[in-house]
Amino acid sequence: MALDFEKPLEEIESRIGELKKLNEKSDVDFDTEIAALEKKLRSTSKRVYSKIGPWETVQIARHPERPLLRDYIQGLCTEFLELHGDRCFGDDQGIIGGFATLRQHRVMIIGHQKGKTVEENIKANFGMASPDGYRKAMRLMNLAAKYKLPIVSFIDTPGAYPGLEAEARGQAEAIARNLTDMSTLPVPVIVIVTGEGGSGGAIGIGVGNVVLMLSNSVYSVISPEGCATILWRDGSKAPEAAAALKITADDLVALGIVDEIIPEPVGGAHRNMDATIESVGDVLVKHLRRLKKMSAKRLIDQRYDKYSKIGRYKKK
Amino acid sequence: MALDFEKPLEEIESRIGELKKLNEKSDVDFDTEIAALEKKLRSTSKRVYSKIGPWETVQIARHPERPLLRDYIQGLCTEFLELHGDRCFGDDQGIIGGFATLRQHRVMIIGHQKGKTVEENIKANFGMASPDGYRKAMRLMNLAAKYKLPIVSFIDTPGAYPGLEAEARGQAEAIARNLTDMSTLPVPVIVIVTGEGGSGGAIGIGVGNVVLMLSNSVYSVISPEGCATILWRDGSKAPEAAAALKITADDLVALGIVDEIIPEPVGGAHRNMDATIESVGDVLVKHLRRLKKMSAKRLIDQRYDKYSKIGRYKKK
Amino acid sequence: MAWFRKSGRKQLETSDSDLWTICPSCSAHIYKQEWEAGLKVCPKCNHHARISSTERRDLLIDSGTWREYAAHVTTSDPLLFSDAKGPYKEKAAAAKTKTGLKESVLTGDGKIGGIPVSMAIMDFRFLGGSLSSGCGEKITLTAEHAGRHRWPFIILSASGGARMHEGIISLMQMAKTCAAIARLNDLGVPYLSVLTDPTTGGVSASYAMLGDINIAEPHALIGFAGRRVIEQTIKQKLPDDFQTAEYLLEHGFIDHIVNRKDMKEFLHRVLQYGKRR
Amino acid sequence: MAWFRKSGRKQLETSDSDLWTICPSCSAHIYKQEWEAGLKVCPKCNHHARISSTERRDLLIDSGTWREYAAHVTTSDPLLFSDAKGPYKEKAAAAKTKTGLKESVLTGDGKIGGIPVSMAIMDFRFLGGSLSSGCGEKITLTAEHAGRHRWPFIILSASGGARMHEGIISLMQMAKTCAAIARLNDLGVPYLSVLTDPTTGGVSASYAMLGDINIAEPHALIGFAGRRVIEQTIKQKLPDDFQTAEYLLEHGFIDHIVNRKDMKEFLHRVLQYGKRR
Ligand SMILES: [Zn+2]
Ligand SMILES: [Zn+2]
Repeated sequence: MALDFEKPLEEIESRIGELKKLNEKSDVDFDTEIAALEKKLRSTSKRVYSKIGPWETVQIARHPERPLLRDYIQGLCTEFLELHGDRCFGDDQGIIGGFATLRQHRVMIIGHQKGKTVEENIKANFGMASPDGYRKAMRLMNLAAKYKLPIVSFIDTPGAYPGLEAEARGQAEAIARNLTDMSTLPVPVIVIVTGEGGSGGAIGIGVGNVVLMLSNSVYSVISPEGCATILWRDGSKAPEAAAALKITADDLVALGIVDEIIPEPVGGAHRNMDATIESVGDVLVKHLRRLKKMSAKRLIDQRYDKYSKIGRYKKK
Repeated sequence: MALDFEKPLEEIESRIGELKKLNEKSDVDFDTEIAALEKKLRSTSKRVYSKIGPWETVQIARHPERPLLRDYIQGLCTEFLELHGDRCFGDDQGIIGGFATLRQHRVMIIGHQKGKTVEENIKANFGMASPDGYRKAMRLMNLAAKYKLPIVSFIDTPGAYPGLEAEARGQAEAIARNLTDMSTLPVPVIVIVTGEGGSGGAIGIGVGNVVLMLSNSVYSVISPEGCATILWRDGSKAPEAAAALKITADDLVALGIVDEIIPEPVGGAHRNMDATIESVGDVLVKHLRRLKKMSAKRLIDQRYDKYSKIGRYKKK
Repeated sequence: MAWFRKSGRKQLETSDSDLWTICPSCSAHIYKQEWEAGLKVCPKCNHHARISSTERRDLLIDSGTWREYAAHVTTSDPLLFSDAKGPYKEKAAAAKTKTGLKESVLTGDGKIGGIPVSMAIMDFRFLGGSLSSGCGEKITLTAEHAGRHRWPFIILSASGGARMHEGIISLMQMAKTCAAIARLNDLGVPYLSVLTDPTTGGVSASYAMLGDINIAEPHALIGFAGRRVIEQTIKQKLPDDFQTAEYLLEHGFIDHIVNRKDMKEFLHRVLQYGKRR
Repeated sequence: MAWFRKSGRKQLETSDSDLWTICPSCSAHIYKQEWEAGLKVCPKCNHHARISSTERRDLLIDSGTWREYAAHVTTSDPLLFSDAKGPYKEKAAAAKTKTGLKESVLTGDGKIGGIPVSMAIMDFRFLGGSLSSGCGEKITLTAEHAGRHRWPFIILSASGGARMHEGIISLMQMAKTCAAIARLNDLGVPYLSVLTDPTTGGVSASYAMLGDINIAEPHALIGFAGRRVIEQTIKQKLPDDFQTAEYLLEHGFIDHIVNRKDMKEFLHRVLQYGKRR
């Protein structure tokens, strides 16, 4: 699936594909033409992707073929032992979690689960978690604390699920509780935004010692569409809102929210999933190694300081 | 309302009542007859109540006019500030709780709530609590721990509510969690069985440093009716089961479960509510004074020892 | 009491006469004098109208004991944000001029019936009581201040949620303030939350929901997601009492609904139980 | 493996021939040899039949590493209880003779794939696996033993609930065992709960529900109140899957449903994550 701004690339790609097919079937040799087109593809790619704006980044971050939590788990973990239930009401599928062995490191992984098929998406509510999901996540994080396991939290959600039942069972309370309890976890917490970091639904599992972002992911207080509807009174002004909200990885590093950007292949993570996952693994392991050396007290203090510095007011 | 075995007393009482009415209306003086009957009432009372068995005690413990939690609160507390909600699902009325000032002592009171009217009983599910009730109780006990307030837990329940919803939302988990978390509370916990101590529904808020019982209350692993149905295959053998199960206050002191019995007026607590409530207050204050002097660590250790001793196996 | 004299100016804007106030809930006509004397609570339907942070302070804090804290903190513009109506900076400046406030929360300490407390009072007039970097900073600094002194901390919330003009920085204030609350819990310092109309979005999903005791004013709107968003998502009409204080009480998230006139006494009663022992 | 040879005797009682076993769930006729080789799990419907504590031990514990603990503890008769069928003492004696066990739980320590663990395995054959003073004592002593050695503690439950013949003493075992589990939590010692068919009443409402991880065998009956009691109370028919392992998984109380043949490997995998660091 090509995004709007990727149309020029798609055209070149389809012509290369046609020529390759011809190459096989006919006697005529199109190798020169193919080589030329491939060169053109590279230069056009560079041009197209070098000037993509925040709104295009949003499109990439939401790309249906973008790697999801289960892709990262499959690519990075020799073992994933999923754990279920909030011990109170249910087993939400908007957030999943469990023990994992990530390149030799035993960790607790939690994260939003989106789907690739309609069926998967309905089961996981399109990655929009319910209170049971946030409570399950906190249960698993408390278990990680008991077992002294580092926590890796994968964020990829449009937001917490806005439903009647979710409100009735305390969406607000569940997120608030997590923000509070995550702040005093005595183990390393690594947060990585891999796609959409949607508002309270994201931060609800997003309080970490270190916050990482994939280069084409976004993290925002409100969706660009929602912001445009409210502040521009026109949902179609989402691109303007996306720019104004400063939601890209670069912006967030500049604002002191994100500690490190994990570069994606040209065109986005979905164009080379294996390479993306490898990069994520490398960066996670680097931080795991570093954070595992820190005492519980230092981890808690460092995490507190990290957040108390955000928005620290300096007298002008 | 007179219980079956109280019928002889009821007859004498009603004749005294009639004579008193006549005394007012007519010129004839029945004072001598009344005095004689009152003497007879006293001796018959003594005789009737001195030989009541466990099954009669069950009747008294369940007497609809027996003082309930709210009577104790009203009689003993200059203030009761009810608190609501389990912060998760609801605000069960089978268990209530809140801050209370009990004869100058600031405490957290929790307890089963039965009703006196049909309406009240439906609201409180006849004192049968749901998981939300047990979770609310634990929330309040944790709050008491934060505020360093002693906890007084009033037990009076036929048992935890056996319903579809209650099972679905984790009746078993909620009780188990309370048993675990109550065992490490860093504040004094005083448990008092005022009526029926019904099985898991009772112990679910019943782990204390000291366990008290009113003299006509009962505390049992299963209702006599339930036990008779299973072991005698005949529910009408409840009196036999009641005796075999050793559920009276005297039995429980002998078994090392209960620390002190609070005597009730002749005929049961409902025959002199004020006196009963005063006695309860005196005993609670005595233990509050004693336990408030103990450190958190001593309270936790003493509570652990108390329960680990129950059923301690001695080599024969 | 000072507070209802001060607020006279505001009434002129919302009332259609100099004599009467129209209740925004039941449309009853109330003598302005009665309305003010009744603390802007409708005597007919018990609607609790929104009031300012200074009005709330004067209602709750013993006269003469208030000391503002972190008063120097004002709005920032970390994104250099601009929308269809212009720069956020100008919007913030206008809000300051209009309200005389520097941020959406008033912070300080004082006494409630003689008991020292720290307090943060959100003000819906200032950009909808939105949670911003300045607001989060003031609340965090005041919570830390309360922790150092072991004073109970009370937040009165009134907010539409995070201030989107400050983007991710405002979202992060949820984590920042909750971490400060966690420290109070570890210290055993009481923290009480009072939820007033409205308490929604990121404020409901952070400190407002986390009181040792959560107290709400009657009929206050309290919820995470907006009513319209939910109706669009689930394609159903929501019940009338949805997201009211009464609904939240029933669902286990609120300890008590307290009338405005009784709030000071209620807080004072609760504070007795949180006294250091 | 020793365990299915030992259990041959029991099969003679439940099977209607020497060659076949009839699945108690789907009534399929299974070759006895296949039934035993399949660990008493029906190859047609995956029904997991009840097995004894020694069978479970032999399935899970590395051969030659088991050491029984608290083996001296046997039944007590604190109430001098007697019912329609006679004294509890005689009933307990008969259970001992019939099963060769001294109580409803087998306790000890051993290794799982080389990892030392403490373990308590309930045995439904012994008075319905009921929780008694002896059972609670054995579990508590073994939990304390595990705590001293920092060995992970695993309980396999199979119980109809508290043993009413021991009255209040058996009820109190719920509090006693849970307090022991709380101490393991404070020490950071892993505690895993395996719920097998059936785990109900006071056992479900104490240690069985409190594992760091709760694991169940397929289709196991797990619940607090009895099905009939609930139906009488709510005057409704209950859904078919009510109180099954699958139902509890869906409602958030079980982490994993694991087939008997995979249980040892699964426990071993989990134990890797609870290793002392
Ligand atoms: Zn009105
Ligand atoms: Zn079968």
